[in-house]
Amino acid sequence: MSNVVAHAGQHADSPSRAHHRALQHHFDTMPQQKEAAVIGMWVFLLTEILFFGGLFVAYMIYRIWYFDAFAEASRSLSLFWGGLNTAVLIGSSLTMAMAVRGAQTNKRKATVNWLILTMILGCVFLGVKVIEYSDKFEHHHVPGPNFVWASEHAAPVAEGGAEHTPAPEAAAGHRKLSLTPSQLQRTTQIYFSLYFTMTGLHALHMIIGIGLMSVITWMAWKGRFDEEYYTPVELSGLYWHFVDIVWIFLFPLLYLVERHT
Amino acid sequence: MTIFGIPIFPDQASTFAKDVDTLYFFILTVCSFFALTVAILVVYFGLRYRRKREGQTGARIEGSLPLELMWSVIPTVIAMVMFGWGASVFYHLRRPPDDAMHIYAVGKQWMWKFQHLEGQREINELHIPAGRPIKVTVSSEDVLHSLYFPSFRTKIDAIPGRYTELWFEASKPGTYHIFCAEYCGTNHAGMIGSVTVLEPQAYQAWLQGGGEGGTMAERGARLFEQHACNSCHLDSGQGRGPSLKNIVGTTVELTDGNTAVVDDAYLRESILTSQAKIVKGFQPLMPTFQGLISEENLLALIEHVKSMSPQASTASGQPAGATPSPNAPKPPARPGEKKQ
Amino acid sequence: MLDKLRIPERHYLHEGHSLRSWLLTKDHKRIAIMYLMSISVMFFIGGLFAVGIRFELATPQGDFVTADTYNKFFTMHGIIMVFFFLIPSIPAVLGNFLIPPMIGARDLAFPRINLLSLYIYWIGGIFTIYAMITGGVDTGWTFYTPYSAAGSNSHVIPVALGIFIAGFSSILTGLNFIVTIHRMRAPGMTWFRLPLFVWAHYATSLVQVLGTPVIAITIVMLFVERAFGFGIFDPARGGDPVLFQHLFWFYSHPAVYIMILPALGVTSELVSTFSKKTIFGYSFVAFSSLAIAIFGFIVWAHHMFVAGISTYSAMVFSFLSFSVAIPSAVKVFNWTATLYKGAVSFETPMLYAYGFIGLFAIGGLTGLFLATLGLDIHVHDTYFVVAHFHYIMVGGAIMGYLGGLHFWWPKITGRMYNNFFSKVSAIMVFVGFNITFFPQFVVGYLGMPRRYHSYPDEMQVLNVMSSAGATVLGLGYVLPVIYFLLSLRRGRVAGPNPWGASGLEWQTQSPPLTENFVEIPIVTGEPYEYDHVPAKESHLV
Amino acid sequence: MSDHVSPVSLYITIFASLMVLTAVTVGAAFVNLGQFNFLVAMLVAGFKASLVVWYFMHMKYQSHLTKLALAVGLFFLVILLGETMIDYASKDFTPMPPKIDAESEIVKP
Repeated sequence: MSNVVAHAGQHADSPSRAHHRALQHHFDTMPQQKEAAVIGMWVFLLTEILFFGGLFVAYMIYRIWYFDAFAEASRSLSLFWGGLNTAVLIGSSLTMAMAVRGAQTNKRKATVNWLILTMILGCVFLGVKVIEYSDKFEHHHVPGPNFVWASEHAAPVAEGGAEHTPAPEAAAGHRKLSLTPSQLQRTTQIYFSLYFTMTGLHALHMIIGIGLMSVITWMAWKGRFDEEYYTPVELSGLYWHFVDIVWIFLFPLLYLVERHT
Repeated sequence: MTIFGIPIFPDQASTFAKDVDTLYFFILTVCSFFALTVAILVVYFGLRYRRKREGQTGARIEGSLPLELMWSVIPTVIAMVMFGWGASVFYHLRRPPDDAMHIYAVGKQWMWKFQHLEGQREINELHIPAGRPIKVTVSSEDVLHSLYFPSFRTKIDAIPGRYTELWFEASKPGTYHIFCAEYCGTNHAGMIGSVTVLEPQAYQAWLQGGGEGGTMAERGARLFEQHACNSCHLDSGQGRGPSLKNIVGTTVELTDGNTAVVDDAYLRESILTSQAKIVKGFQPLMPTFQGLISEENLLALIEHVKSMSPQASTASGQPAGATPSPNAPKPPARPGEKKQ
Repeated sequence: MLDKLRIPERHYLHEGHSLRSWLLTKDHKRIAIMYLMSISVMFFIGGLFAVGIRFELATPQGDFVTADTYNKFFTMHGIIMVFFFLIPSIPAVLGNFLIPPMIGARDLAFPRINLLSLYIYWIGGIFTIYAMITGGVDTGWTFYTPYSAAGSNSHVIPVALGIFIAGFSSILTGLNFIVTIHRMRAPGMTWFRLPLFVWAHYATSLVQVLGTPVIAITIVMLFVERAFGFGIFDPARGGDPVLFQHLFWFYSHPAVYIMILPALGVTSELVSTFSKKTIFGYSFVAFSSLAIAIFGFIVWAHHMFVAGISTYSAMVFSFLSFSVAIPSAVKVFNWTATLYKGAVSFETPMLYAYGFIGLFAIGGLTGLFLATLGLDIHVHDTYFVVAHFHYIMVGGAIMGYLGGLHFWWPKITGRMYNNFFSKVSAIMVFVGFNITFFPQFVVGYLGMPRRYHSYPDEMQVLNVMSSAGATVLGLGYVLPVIYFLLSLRRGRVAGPNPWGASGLEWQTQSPPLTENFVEIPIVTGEPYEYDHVPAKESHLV
Repeated sequence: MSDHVSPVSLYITIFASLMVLTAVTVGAAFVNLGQFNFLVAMLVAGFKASLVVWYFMHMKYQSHLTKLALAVGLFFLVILLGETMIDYASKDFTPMPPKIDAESEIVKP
């Protein structure tokens, strides 16, 4: 490459005014640094999309194979807590967006307040999850050796053990299932394995998000951000909205498999 | 084929082994042609245009579109030929003929269990007649295995929880290897065996000597009484269960309106999970036999029910119940195979 | 006249000698050096297992080690070589060091994330080495369930965790490269003036970023199944082991392109530099890297033709698998055309490039055998497959890596290594490699399955040939360590551009400054122009 | 550049529409649309997700490269889902849960 290496002094486009204290040495301008950070974050969110994508593939296949088990198990989840959680998370998305807007307009106190509100809503979400999980543990719905699926729709288990009970007949308006109780006992475990893996992973991302945001809140409190440098707030905002989007998909997939019978 | 006593090419012991090998030699010649041209050109250009004086630079050649198109389009065409030929051989390999003789193979951690319809059960050994298409239905009991016959050029994975199948028609009598090709734990390397291809008469003789407890269908009949199936399934059809005479291959009306074809899977499901499909006009009284019947007994029962509809079963597999021809000479002691 | 060349006073190695200055560095060049040291250690650990395997297979009965130990040998050989050497080797060492100077930047976009990637690599390595020392894992590097979930009682979870962590190091490196190449090129450095090395790394980073998360989630699912007794892949509860294979191979096939693409980039540089000629068909070679990266994602189930996938999907994946062969063929033909009417010199890096073209051609073409459905039924999971992917990985990725190391060593250290011994080692590696792996094609078609510690007697001669070749190959790899280390002290001073190459990185001093350039250059010329590059030929062979 | 500051009213409207759409999702689940239940649920969820991405995550004001990055990610997710479905849709069987019983010596858990 015959790059006639022309040293035209400082190359043209970098503004000559004093560098912003947060501008790193290998970037020319603040906008370039900011955009690089945002693209980097979006590429990271790409990996998260494919990370959860793997779980969705497993969910799709088993849902097609064992639709009845998924429908039965999904009915055992409480729609109230699921709906409430969705509302809480969408609310936390709003407060997060307000926090980023506060950082953009250099309002330090507003940013800190909105961030704290987001974290509170995040904790509410996790609290509801704890309630749901404890409910599962009570009903022995955690896959593994002591998993019991005596769904209230099935006929009372005859004394001959689960093997001999006739298939659950149409109890209270439910259509007849194509899987026998013993098959249900096995395949609902797949639903609950996926349920715990997906919601557990999502909750883990929430905890990381809340941890991340507490650091950002402390930095905002220290006044590290202004309208030119608020990238950390923007990035944690992107991460939080992504976690909300994952829940937006998880809610219908896990809670609303077949509610209309 | 051996060179200095070292075998460098497996023997072709099945009918489609030749097709696979011709495909192999086709691709081998095409690829060696390309590899050699590249190698020769690279070495020749390297020597012909080596740098003679310091600071000498190469000619200014940017590239040429026609050349690029040529060596993109031609390899694509060749690749499509390879794909087409390969796909046709694969389709032939994966579609067993209907009149194939049926053998069940169950992979279990570090052994192969083969089950003939005539009742013989072998472990790591398999005796088959030459000249007859044989369909092997494979399953596994614990982890993944893969039933591999190198001399027949075919293999299929044994997956727990479902059946997969492969077929071949042995053409050359002799003893060949059986390997497990899917890693399955400590003794994966020990999970090998030998398949002995016998002339048809020798196979019948072997059957004579080897089968214990009569054919599978006869064993199935005994189980039919033992489990009191005949108390409901009367031939007259008046019993609490539908008559099983001549039902194989027919389509039956079910209570929930749709229909089902009576085949192995349907019979199997009706025995194991009888509530799933109830024939119209009958009550769901039949208990499920899940956990009460072992695999072998289940296969025997299915064969028995198939034997109750003779005209259907001749179309699918060896005519059940046909006793081996009585005048087969007394077989010599079972041919001692090389113990693995 | 060329005055006596001296190592410049100020350069990135003199910025501080304390351990702290190395462990907390933000300089992409120092991070590359630390990666170089770490993956060399991992390479020799993996190599030890390879030696163990070849000793075991020298005898049909397999009486060097027990079956369990052999299973752990080939599993650890696979895991360490794939995840801890081949995937990071060229991107993390040569890519980290060279991409900023090549595109005219002072450093990568996120230096701290680059250092984090190194630490994550170390933590992942420590997990795996811990598991290896305390008992190792015997599931094969593919971790197929149900054996890895229920059957095996070895350290599956620590090793899976180690790979999960090391995967993030690969994601972060890829992320760093993508943002750097997009946003930090010097003024005038358009996409079609980028060196092909940078194109190849851009494609590799795409694959790293898009593929690695899927194996991360597969390992999470395996972890929950094995640790908590969940039933995602458990056939007893209706789970499907073939689903694990789908998810595993969705990453692991593109992963083989993570390993080979950087080596393709290195070879394009070497062929163009040592024939003193513009690369033939620059844009075709550049876009073929992208094509390989993208097509790599749609073909994965050719690893599963016999795993019980449906006939229809086997045909679909076989058809798509041939699409990947075309870009690789385009590259090989373009290198051949580059040599035409060039001024070819046979220095060590060029010997490695020659070796690479030969072995990569054979490796790529044998891939066609495996993509052909009719043949794959017979040769799947046999030594034919083992030979194929070793031709691509050892013949391709490692030859490319060694070629790149020999080419840029003067730029990294400022000194030249011994010329004669480096040529000897190149030839030894080439010869030893062929003796080791060519017989495996033959024994593979004979039907010898993979991962067998004992095999039928008639296959012994071919296996003994392979084991003999392995010792020659092993020696061939030890030689470079010796003369590279010696060159640090007694190597001749190389000067800024010993090969007369045309890259931007050769315009700076060697070893380069911490900030790479005194002034960010403005690029005006085409990428590979040798007409007026000050060709300082210190020596000609 | 993403220094664009969106008005608070925009955020409120987006929040409200997300809440309404959640109610729609739940409502639609109670209506028996047979096969289309899943499709409707995914369409609504996808629309909600695009609202969050477009406005809350400021994708509207980002450079084309960021938009391309998201598109590439979704494309490869579709490849992962699509090609796996090719296999599972063309498999000529649904797996029968194997016979799991203690005493049968053929199949054990």
